[in-house]
Amino acid sequence: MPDLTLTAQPPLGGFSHDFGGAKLAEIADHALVSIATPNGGEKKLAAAIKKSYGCALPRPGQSTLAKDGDTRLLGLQRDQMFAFFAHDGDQALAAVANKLGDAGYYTDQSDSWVMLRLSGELSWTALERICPLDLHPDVFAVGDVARTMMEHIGAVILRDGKTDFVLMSARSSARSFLHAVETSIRNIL
Amino acid sequence: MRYSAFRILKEGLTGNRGWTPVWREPEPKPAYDIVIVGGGGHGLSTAYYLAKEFGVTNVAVLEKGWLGSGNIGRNTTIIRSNYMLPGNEPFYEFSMKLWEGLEQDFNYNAMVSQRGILNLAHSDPQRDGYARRGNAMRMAGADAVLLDADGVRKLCPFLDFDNARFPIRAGLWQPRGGTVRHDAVAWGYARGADSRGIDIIQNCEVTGFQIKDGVCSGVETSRGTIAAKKVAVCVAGSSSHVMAKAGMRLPIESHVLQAFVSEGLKPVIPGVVTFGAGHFYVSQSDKGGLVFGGDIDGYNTYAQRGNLPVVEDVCEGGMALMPMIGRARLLRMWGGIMDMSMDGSPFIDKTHIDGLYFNGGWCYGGFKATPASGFCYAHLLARDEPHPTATEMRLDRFSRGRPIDEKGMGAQPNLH
Amino acid sequence: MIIDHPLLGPRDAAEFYVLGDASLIERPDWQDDNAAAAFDSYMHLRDNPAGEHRELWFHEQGDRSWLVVTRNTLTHEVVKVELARDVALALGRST
Amino acid sequence: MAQINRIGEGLVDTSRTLSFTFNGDTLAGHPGDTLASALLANGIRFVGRSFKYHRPRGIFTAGSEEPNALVQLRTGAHQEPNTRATVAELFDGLTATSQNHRGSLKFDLLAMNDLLTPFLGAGFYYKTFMWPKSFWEKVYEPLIRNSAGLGRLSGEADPDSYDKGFLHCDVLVIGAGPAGLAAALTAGRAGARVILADEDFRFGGRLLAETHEIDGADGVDWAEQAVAELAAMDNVRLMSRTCVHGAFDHGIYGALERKTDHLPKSGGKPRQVLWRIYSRRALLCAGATERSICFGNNDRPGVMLAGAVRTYVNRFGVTPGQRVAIFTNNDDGWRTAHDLAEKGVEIAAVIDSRDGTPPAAPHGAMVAMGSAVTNAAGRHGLRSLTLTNGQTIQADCLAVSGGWNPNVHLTCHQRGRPVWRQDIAAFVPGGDLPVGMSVAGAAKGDMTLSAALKAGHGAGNAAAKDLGFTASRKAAPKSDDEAADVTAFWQVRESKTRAWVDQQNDVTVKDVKLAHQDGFRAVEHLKRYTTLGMATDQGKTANVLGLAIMAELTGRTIPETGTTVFRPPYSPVPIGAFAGRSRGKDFRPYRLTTSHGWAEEQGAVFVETGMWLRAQWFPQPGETHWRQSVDREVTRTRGSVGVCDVTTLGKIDIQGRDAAEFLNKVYANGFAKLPVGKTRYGLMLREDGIAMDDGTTARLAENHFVMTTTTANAVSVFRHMEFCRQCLWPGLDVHLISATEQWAQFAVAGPNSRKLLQKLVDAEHDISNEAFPFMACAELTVCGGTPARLFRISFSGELAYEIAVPARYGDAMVRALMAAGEAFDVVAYGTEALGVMRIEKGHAAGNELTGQTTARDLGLGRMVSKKKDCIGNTLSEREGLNREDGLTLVGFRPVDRATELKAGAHFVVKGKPVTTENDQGWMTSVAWSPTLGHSIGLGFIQRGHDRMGETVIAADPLRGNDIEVEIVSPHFVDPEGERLRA
Repeated sequence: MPDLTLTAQPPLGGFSHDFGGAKLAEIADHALVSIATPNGGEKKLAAAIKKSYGCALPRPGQSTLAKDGDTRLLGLQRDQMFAFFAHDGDQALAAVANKLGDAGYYTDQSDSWVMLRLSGELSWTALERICPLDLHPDVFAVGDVARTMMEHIGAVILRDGKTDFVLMSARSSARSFLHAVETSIRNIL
Repeated sequence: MRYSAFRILKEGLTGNRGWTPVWREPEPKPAYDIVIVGGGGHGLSTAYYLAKEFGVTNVAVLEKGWLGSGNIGRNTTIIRSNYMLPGNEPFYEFSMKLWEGLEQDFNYNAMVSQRGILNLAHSDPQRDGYARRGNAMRMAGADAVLLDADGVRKLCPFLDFDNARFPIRAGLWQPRGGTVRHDAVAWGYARGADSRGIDIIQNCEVTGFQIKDGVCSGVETSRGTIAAKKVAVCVAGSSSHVMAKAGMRLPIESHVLQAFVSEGLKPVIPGVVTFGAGHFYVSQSDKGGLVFGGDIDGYNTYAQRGNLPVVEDVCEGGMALMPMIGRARLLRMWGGIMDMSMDGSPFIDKTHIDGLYFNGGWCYGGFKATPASGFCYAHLLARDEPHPTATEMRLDRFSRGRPIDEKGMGAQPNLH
Repeated sequence: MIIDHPLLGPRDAAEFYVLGDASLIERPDWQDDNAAAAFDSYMHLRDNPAGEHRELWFHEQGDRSWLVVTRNTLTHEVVKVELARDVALALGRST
Repeated sequence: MAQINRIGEGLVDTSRTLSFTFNGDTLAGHPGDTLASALLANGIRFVGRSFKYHRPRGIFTAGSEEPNALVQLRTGAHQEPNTRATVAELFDGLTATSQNHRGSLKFDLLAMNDLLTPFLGAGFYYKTFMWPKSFWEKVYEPLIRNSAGLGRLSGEADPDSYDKGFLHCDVLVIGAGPAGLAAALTAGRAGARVILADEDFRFGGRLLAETHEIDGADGVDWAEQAVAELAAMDNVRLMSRTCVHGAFDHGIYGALERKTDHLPKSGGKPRQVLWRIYSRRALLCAGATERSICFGNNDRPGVMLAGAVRTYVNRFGVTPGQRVAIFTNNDDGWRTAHDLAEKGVEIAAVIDSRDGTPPAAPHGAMVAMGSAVTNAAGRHGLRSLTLTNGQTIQADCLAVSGGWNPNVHLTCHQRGRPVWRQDIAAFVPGGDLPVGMSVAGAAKGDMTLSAALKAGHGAGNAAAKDLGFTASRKAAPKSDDEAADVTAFWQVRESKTRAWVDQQNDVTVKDVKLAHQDGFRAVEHLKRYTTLGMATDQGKTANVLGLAIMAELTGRTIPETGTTVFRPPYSPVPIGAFAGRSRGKDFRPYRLTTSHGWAEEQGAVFVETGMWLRAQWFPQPGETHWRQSVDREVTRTRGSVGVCDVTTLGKIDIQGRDAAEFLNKVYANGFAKLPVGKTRYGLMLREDGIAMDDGTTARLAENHFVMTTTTANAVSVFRHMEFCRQCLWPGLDVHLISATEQWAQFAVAGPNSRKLLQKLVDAEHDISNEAFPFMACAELTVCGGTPARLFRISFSGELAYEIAVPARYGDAMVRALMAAGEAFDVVAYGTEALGVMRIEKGHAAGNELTGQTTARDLGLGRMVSKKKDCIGNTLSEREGLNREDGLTLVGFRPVDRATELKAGAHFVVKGKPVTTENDQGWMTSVAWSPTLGHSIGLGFIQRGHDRMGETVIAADPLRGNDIEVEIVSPHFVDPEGERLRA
């Protein structure tokens, strides 16, 4: 009987490329866990988050950074947010649940998404070709997050640095999504 | 005046001085046997068949704008009878047969051009669906051919067979399908009705109905009250709006369907082709323009215009299907208001109000139905019983649980 | 078109899915004596006004919220955008 | 050939020479030239043929409104039909050929059409070609279609790529003429985010074509300075070669940027980019388009709009003729005379239709006031003119000005209507502009430069203020007020010969008269009957002429006559640009399962299932027909064990205190009492009572369920449940999130499936039949601690499970399953075998769930609980959905077992004719059953359940084989369901 231990594989095998002016790299070391707010449980959840993450509930379209400087809570819906944090292994859901207990409903989304980091001055010009949102630095500030559509693919875009964007899309369309972002960069170089 | 090659020769040689107007511009009379509300294709064909087939000529057609200003003047000119359900297919095949004799019948060349229509299938279930449909067509006396990928390639070698996201697996081909010069249909029917004594009154808007004790006895219009034994509404996109004046709510929403034409090109496309994995269908007019369209915009509207997402969606479908059209330029885009019904099928029926009749819910399929719609409506108006091919097109079919839902999308108009 | 989302601000209509008349929120009571008729008109009959129309839009490529958009069907002007859930609660819908 | 008409520098770079060819002749031009200016420089006037009469045509304008000078640009797959020579930028190696002639341009066989004019008047084809009936498709139409169209597509796939994009701004300025530049300057200085777009490759608009002065400087220099100042502002984006072509709802504009059309090769970059510009305010500064006057043979090559003549002389340093005459009804026409004289071009005459004292004429030029041109002679190029007084004038170019039409197009894209201004004899924007749009300059009817500058300056400031910016104090640029008086003059009545209204479509004054005679007097009827304004220029130079003449004929005023509807695009846009990247394999994204790479290694054949690619079957060496592979996959699965990736099924994670109650409402059957650790089959109805979707839902914990949907309906079911949650029962505590992508899920089916799984499921989890019976579910670990979910459900009818692991382990998991299965001769099976087994088992799938079938039709009527409220419950009771003779899903087998069933066949009682009246249902799905050794099918037929054993005809006229089939139970294999409980 062969050794059947299962080894994990990121959707794009850890893709990374510097195009000059724009760098594109897969994020493989982060977890994503959705936290739903039970009806009427907003206060309780807010308290639990303040206590364990030291930050406030994010409003939809914005994110808040935990005091650990790592975990980012992405406000995606009125009653749902994503916890985005560095994590290795299969215990992402537990990591959040242990902190927040029964204050919310949790679903591990780490494997649902392919995550790309797009950085560099050319990020905006490249995103112009696929992202319908107004990403002007004054309009889409650091910490802003949005769910939208790029080249027919549902996507989440987060600006987590001066010239840094995190782009996420469904894991199954990872290759098509990468192709769309890459093409946008190549077309403007 | 009878039209013919000889007539053209004669007029040509005598300075074309002999031509006379195609229709009169009469003043409305105070009363008619039948008043038809709506001077579009269906209204005019109804008038024409009332006179020609049922001998009813004391009829007025009231049009709020210019004759043929509705969807008859802004559609993509396709005729076909490739429906599936028994409530529909015999009706559309009846319409096809009327198209086939139409020009000689009303002595006007509407350029009925049966160059065929091809519906493409991109998966096995889709092919099975077309097989079911094709057989239903054949059983109703229509023509239908099921093609495999090679058969499609022979017919349309220019389609994308080798690099397609959704490869072409099969096609349902109706050789008798095709196109017709849309405006000419309105003009031909108008000419035929007018010459038989029917009054076509343009710039005459119906502002209300005269209804008392559940009986309709006429209409109020921008040009005065007109009495009528029967009032026959067929106003397509304005159906809800007009019938509301009679206090009726309809199983209909109004939506915009956009259509497009390219610059004139030497002939490249034989008949009508429809994409099965996206929203795109195309034919080429006798002037050389690619006439194409896709899906409705999806939101309720009475504005005869649409928006960019659908324009892009349609062109994406076009490029996916026939990448040779990339350098052809889109010349003009426009929109028509579709009376989208709850099951995607039309109504030709009496209402609960005596003397008030309704014809509508044609969605974006009204043009091909123009002859049969007029014929069956005329039949209903003249005989007070539905034409055998239109027995299912009733307003109460939803409460009875007998929808005619070709697409199986249920009671959501923007999905049909 | 642009839908001014009450939580997210202006978003292109292409991110949304349009269902239709907002009266679909007012689902009849299945135990009414005339439930059959009530459901029939609820499901099938529409005002389809030429003018202001309250309609349901789903932010499918966004925050997944259902919105009630009040929009003029003649001009496409968007007059008002509300969260459908709030509208439903205000109508007394609950469980 | 030398550039005999190149008389100066203009704004072209004569220090560099570009070589190009027209109809094979090699010619020279310079950077900054258009193809038209270069052709004129080389003395070429005759460049094309008209649509209907194939009349010789020249260059009529200097812009995108050009009706005549259309050419085929480039060659091979890059061949581009109907390109306006007047906007095509010259590049080295450009090749162009003329269009729409049979034989050479000079000797066009179809030119004979011109002689048949009396018989080919407006709408002649509606009156003939009807006899004999059969001749239309066979004879007449082929003839007509043969002469249809202008340019020709290559027939090959467009080799260039296109892109799209999104831009956002406070103020979009459309047009970079004097008004647009002034507007952009003020809006930009105020700090607004500005986009300035112009279709020309150089900013300046008419300033480039005129000899105006602004603020004491040369107009061209002023434009250059303005552009320099704008370029220096980082809140301003300058977009030349960009045509804003459509005004859509809520401030969204469509624009086409030409990226590489002016280069010999696109160099792998997108040829053009289609922009959607989101603006808060838009300033339309699109200028005006000159119009012609109708007189005899006014379509001759060499007859040109007066403003265009100035453009060629001033901007391109090219004179369109050696001896030029001017025919005008306004002061502007006289500028042409002066500018030409200035450059030393001989002026044959200035003919002005207006009476009274003439404006100052250039020295030595003959002047005729109150006169007009009645005829132009010179078949392939203008030679001479005849005036109303019979006088003949030699000239090789006639500059015509009938006045200017403001470019109101975009103001009308949302059904706005322009209004008539008698003082300038033109339509100007009406009151009902698109929201956020205002208009400045000639587009609004400000016909002098100073007025345009002032208006643009003001409009820019106003827009900025309106958006909360503080306007700069800087004063508006100044210039003199040039004379711009005009007196409407449409046609020269004295003309005996044909006078053209729409040049490209060959609509003459006679045709307008004929339309009037035939009763086509409404402006829309005029257009549709004569094709006036339906050419590639959308009648930019023709429409107003046509309706003015119709107004004269009907005795109505021009405003009473009205215009046709202006529609996007302002200038035609390639279909490829609207499609962008969405073509070929990139038409839509691919969704791949985590075992895709592994399946590729196995040589799997894939099939598109919605956006997904799924393994259809796995051919083995020696298998020559797909059936062999599928039969093997089925047989080995039923015989031992098979593995299939079922990840594509929708998975929805459902949590909340009221989750169970919620499911009870969205499913037709009961879910409230489903125990934790159990799975249940669920049937979902639409509110209209029709079956919508089915699947299984497992209860992982008291408040935690996971639902599976069909692959096809995953999205619509999620949307529907959010509707129920937010709109119908907002009080319920229930929360949904898609987990489709989170889990890689595999069906493990067959008598040995348990044994296989026991090798992978970690020892502490007991999955024996007792501990883990049919429909059980559990969260457990596999392969030494990897989290997993196990469901004991079966689609195949065998003892079967579905095992799910986090997607990152999907690839490893399928390999582990196959490795662990070796002992049992495990087989990987694809969607085909999956389908065969579900048909053998009688499970409904896509072909049965058509959105037209009820639970009753599917034989699941009993599942619809009448004891609770659930979606679809009430309307499912409608009479029509519960007919005695209603359809029911049953099985079918051929009476002659050797024959093959076909999906899509319709059922007819034996002996009855195959007609709609006798149609009793249809075959939905068929398969060859390796288990039974013959073809089997599922289908709907009236009263199916009562007709078991009856033989009917499966009629298939489409494929020409009607066969006898027997109605049987849909459960062909293991009807008692013993296997799946084993």
